[in-house]
Amino acid sequence: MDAEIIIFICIAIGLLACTLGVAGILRFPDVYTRLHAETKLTTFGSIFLCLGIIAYVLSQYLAGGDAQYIVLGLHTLLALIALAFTNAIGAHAISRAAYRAGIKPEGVVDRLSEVEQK
Amino acid sequence: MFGDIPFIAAGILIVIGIVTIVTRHNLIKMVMGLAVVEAGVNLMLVATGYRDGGVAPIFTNAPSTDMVLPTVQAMTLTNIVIGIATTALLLSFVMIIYRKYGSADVRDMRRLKG
Amino acid sequence: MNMSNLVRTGAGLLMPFVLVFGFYIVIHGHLTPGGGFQGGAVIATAFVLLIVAHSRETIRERISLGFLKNTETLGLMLFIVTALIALAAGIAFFGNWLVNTGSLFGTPVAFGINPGDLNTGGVIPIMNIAVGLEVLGAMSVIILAMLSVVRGDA
Amino acid sequence: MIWEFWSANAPALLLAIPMLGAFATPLIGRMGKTPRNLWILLITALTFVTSAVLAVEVYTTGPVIYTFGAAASSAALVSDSGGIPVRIIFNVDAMSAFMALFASFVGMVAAVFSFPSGKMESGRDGYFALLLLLLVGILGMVCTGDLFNFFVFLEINSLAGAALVAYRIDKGVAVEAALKYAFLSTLAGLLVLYAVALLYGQYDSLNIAVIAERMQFGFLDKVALALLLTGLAMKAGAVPMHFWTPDTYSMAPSAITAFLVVASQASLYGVFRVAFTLYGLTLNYVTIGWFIIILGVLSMFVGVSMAIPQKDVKRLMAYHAVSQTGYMLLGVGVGLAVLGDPVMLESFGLTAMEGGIFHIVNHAMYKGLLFLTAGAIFYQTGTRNLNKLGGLGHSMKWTMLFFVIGALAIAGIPPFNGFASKLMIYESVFAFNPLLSIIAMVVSILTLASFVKVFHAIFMGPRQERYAEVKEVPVPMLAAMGILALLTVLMGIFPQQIVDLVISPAAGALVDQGSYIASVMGGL
Amino acid sequence: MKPVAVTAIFAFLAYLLLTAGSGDVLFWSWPEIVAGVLIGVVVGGLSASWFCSSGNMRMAHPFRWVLLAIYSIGPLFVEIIRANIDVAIRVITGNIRPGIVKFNPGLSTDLGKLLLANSITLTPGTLTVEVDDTTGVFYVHMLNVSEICGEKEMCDASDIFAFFNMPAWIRRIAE
Amino acid sequence: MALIETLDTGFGAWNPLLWLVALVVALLIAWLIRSRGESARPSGAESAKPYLSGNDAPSAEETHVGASNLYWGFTDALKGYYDRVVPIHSGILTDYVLWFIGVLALVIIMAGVL
Amino acid sequence: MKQVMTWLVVAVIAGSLLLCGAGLEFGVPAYHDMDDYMIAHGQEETGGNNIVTDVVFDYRGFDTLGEATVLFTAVLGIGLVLRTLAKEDEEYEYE
Amino acid sequence: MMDLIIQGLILIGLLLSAGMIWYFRDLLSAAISFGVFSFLLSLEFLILQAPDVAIAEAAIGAGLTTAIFILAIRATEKDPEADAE
Amino acid sequence: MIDPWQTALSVLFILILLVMIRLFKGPTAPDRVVALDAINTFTVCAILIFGVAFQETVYVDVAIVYAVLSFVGTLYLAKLVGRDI
Repeated sequence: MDAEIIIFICIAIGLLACTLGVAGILRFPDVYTRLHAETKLTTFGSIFLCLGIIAYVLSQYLAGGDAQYIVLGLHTLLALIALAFTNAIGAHAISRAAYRAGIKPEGVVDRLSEVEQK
Repeated sequence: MFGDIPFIAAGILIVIGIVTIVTRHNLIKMVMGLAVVEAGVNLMLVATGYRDGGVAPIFTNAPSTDMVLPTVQAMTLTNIVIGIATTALLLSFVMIIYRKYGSADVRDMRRLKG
Repeated sequence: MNMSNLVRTGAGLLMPFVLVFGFYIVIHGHLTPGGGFQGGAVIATAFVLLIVAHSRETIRERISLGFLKNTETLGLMLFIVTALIALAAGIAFFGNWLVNTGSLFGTPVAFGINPGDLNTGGVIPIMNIAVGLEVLGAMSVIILAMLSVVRGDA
Repeated sequence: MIWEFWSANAPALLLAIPMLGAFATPLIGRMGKTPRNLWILLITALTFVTSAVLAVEVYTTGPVIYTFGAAASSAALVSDSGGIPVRIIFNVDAMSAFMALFASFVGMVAAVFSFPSGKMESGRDGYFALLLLLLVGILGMVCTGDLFNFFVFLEINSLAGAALVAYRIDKGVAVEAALKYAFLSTLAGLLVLYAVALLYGQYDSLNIAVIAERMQFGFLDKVALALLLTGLAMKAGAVPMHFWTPDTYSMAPSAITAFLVVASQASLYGVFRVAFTLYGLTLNYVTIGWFIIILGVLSMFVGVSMAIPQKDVKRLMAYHAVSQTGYMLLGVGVGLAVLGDPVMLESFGLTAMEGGIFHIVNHAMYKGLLFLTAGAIFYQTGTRNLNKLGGLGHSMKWTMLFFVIGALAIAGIPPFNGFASKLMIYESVFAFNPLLSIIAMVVSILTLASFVKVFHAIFMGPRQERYAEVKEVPVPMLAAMGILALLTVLMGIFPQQIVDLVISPAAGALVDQGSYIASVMGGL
Repeated sequence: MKPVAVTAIFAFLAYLLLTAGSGDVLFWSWPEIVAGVLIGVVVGGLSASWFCSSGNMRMAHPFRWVLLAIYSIGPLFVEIIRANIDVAIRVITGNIRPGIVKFNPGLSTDLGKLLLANSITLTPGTLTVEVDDTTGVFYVHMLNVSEICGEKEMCDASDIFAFFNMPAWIRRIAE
Repeated sequence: MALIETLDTGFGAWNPLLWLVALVVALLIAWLIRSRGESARPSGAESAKPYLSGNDAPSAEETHVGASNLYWGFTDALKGYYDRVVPIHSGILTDYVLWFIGVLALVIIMAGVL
Repeated sequence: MKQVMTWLVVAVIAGSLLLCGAGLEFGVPAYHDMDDYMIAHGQEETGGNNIVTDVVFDYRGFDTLGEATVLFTAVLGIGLVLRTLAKEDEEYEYE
Repeated sequence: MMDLIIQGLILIGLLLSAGMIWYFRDLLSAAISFGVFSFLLSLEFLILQAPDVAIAEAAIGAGLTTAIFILAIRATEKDPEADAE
Repeated sequence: MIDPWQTALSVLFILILLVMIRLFKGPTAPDRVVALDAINTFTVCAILIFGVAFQETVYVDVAIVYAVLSFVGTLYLAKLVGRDI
């Protein structure tokens, strides 16, 4: 029963973060801020969803003891690492490309534009 | 009625692809339409082999031996690879045509007619 | 102008992992989902990752087109020769002449739902590897050829 | 020993040999020009020999079954599967063997014709490998007894054909033709695959014989029939969908064009196979028969009338190819329209089908010959514009002779092979519907007229200054043309033997759906 | 030679991770291990020059890996949670003040820069837009630029991270 | 002559041998006529130079009748037909696809409804 | 006019394809003897746990060879089309 | 019931993204839509219990097809403003 | 008690549909790439959850393929957006 509650909480947090991320993507004014919402909140959400899965797997393994659950957990972990790693680099690549494509960020300060002008 | 939605979706996909082919004039867009048609056919193939309550036809850790039909999946696999080969070949044709003609519009591509 | 240094480093770090994963998919084709095409496409994606991250000169220096083409031809040859050996073994073309013989890839398979053993499957793993090599070569060659047009003088 | 091995595995080797040859061609091409040419000659000759072996076996002992991957290749059925085949089966009956025989022959001729490479042509290794792959596609299409396998070989056929059409990329026109061809073929192929999915979803089999046995001809089967027929007829170049044909045929290298004609005929074979064997008598054969007849008549007339004002010699010939396809469709369509009536079938239906099928091989021969002569002329003069050519009869005598033979054959002038098949079509169609026969004759006359024009424009007239340097083409080209010309004449002189020996078993195999099913499923 | 060995060992470990639970030798069966060794050698040969492109073998030390693991489940995770709560609040209220600031962490290796950039992107309302390869200056897009940071030419680490000094951690791991 | 048989179509017959003989005879006659013409032609002297209505004959290249000039009457007589058929071959890929799927729709109606 | 015909044709095809979708029954294949044979015997006949791979490489291996050939064809074709010509050779004219 | 909802949602997404491929005049946007389309198609395959096909579609649709389309788009544009039809 | 996995799956698909609004509206191409990235993340989560919901461990491989390979597509799109090719 405890395991189920933990799983439930993890999934709830994950889904909440994902929902907020979508809200951010829809609400924020320009590319860079949308990218903030996307990268952080969806990655955070997926981390917690994966944590929920790993908790489930551990509980099943401890109860049933099938070795395949270990495989499931390890592969989930690998997918999570790959996801976090690639999401971060991808966000960097998109923002850099957007800046090079000439999309100026709205905001109070833009140190990069000073450099580009030099 | 509602159970048939994958078949109907496959049909709609094919129709969307054909509409893309006949209403858009950019060659790359037409190739995309062709790829959509191919995706629709793939979906149709896979949906044909589905069995209610079946699991994937892999004995490694399957929950049961009540499995969906494997042949269509093999066929779809083959068709996916054929699809990428075709797409790549068509796009390379488009590239050369753009180089020689200076345009990727299908209406400019009519040196052969009559 | 190319991708930033960060992306390049990241691609370099990711590449062995993608390769290992691709080979895993190829070799475990008869046990888990996947097989020659899928694994070959994943491995080709590793090369595509390098191509996208690095500049044209680097790619031209460090990835050899001839090597990829040879890989492709080798894969195809291995595939068709494996199929032809069946004729020599006295069964029809594409017959599975290795299964249940006890030699390499010939361990008798456990029946029913089981995790499976890597050393089974007869000619299937060999054909998986062959198709994997072929797809890997073919996809990389396609991308490289198209890239050469883009960067030629377009 | 080796003979037994060879004949027992002929259907597999028929495909395996050219595939292996194609895969190895890029490697062998590095050794130089001569080894590569020898290699290609060896492979095509071996393929031809294999198909001949297969044909001999089929014509002497009946349909050959080859099951891929089974312990015994001739056993189609697995005992505890409920009596249906599980694996891919090659079902080679007389029609298939006949198609394979002349396809591999034309492939060999086309390869020989391509040996003298032009002054500055690059990429010949790829060219020859693709030629072999096109051969693989055609052979696979005609031999297979499995619908999905048919689709795969259809795609090989389309892609290899398109890539070969685009061989001359320098001004982009060839690539335009190739794009059109590849695009339409792929769309048609996908629709064919959709039809295969429909059939599979209903009957859970891909084997033509099994589907034919289980066929109920419900609504889905009708849609599948429409998709299959239209897609394959498009690939064969029937008229309302023939637009790609002149573009493609005129832009491809000439040897390839001669071979593409055979590739189209493989699709035509697909049309016949679907109509006769897959659906057979369950089909509402009168409607579909009339549909094929209408397609044929339209093809004949529009093709020849579009050919007359053309100025490009290969484009003109391409329109004639459309027109000749109409004859085959007409002949076999008449056979289909009377399929359900044994009396009419016996009295003229079978003759019409024999005429149509005989016309397939005749067309491959003389149209191949004509395209090869056009290629020879282009090889020497560098132009295909009829307004600029002239007076070549003085310097290219052999080419002129071969051209005359081909032109007379296509026009149906008596001692050549075109007349034999056309006569069969005229007379049997006259018994079916006189109007169709008269149209066919008019088309034949127009064909003659248009080739008189071509002959006059290219070979007649005084010797031209700008072609003073022109001389006869190299020996391999002449040899290729000579073989085809010889066959054209021989087939015209010995028509009855050929019809008795080859054509009428093929027509019989096409009509006899029951024995096709029985050859796979065992005795019914 | 050394890069190939390092890459091969890494590949072998990755393969073992993927095929865990396959048999009786601890977790692995014999064919898997043999296949793993072969794959490791092949992958090492293919990708060593890309994997160890910088040329220094500092990361080959296992201690640094342990440190990296500690870093990612310790400080990084805390920062991620904080950052997400922050961003979530801003999403709901819509109270943002974006801008691009400069930040010099003083890292020299590519790997260090990559780690830091990833950390920055995943953590507080920030996003690495550009890295100057010669000077090592990061240009960071912040969701909420504080007054002090907006005035300054070059921001500090404390302006960007809340609890931990990330550049110091990274330096300990990667340099 | 057992080899050269009569082709029997069920309605009529055709003996290739007769036709072959006829062809050879026709060729022979043609060759005879041609050889007589050759020998009668005067050679040497000024009369070898051809004149056309007293003027110099046009050069060899110009006397050749080009292909477009043949059958002009035919195409002109069928102008109405050609004006309709030739524009259909427009060279635009979209039109080709449209014709294809148009025939497909027609066949579906024919096969499905009838 | 052309527009109307286009949409009419598309409507006919769409109607027939959608009716096809309604005609087949999703999830309940009418016949399934061939695939049942494969599922029941695939493991012992070919030795692979993944029946799809068994089908791809054993039961329908020839399709796979054909498919690899398609890929090879495409690569050859792309190489042929994108090859760089030494010169703009072969005087090629078309009016 | 739940299965049906899940499947319906995915198919709606699939059709929407296919419609976007048709709708967008801008080629780059269409290519992005094609990526989304490919993802969702792969998910649908997974729901239909075809993991092999899903991996193939993922490997080819997500990486290679996008790359090929992007290269073709790049090769057929003169200047950034000439994307549109 | 409702099954948490299937509920999570449904919510994720609804989120995917919502993100497609941004895909449709996005004024510039980078916006659409952002939407693509988000959809990709959700898809990976959905596949992972599938594996658990249907008790099939083999599905997780698909997720890894996805997570790695969609990165390549994103990089290509970024490269075209930034005119780097």
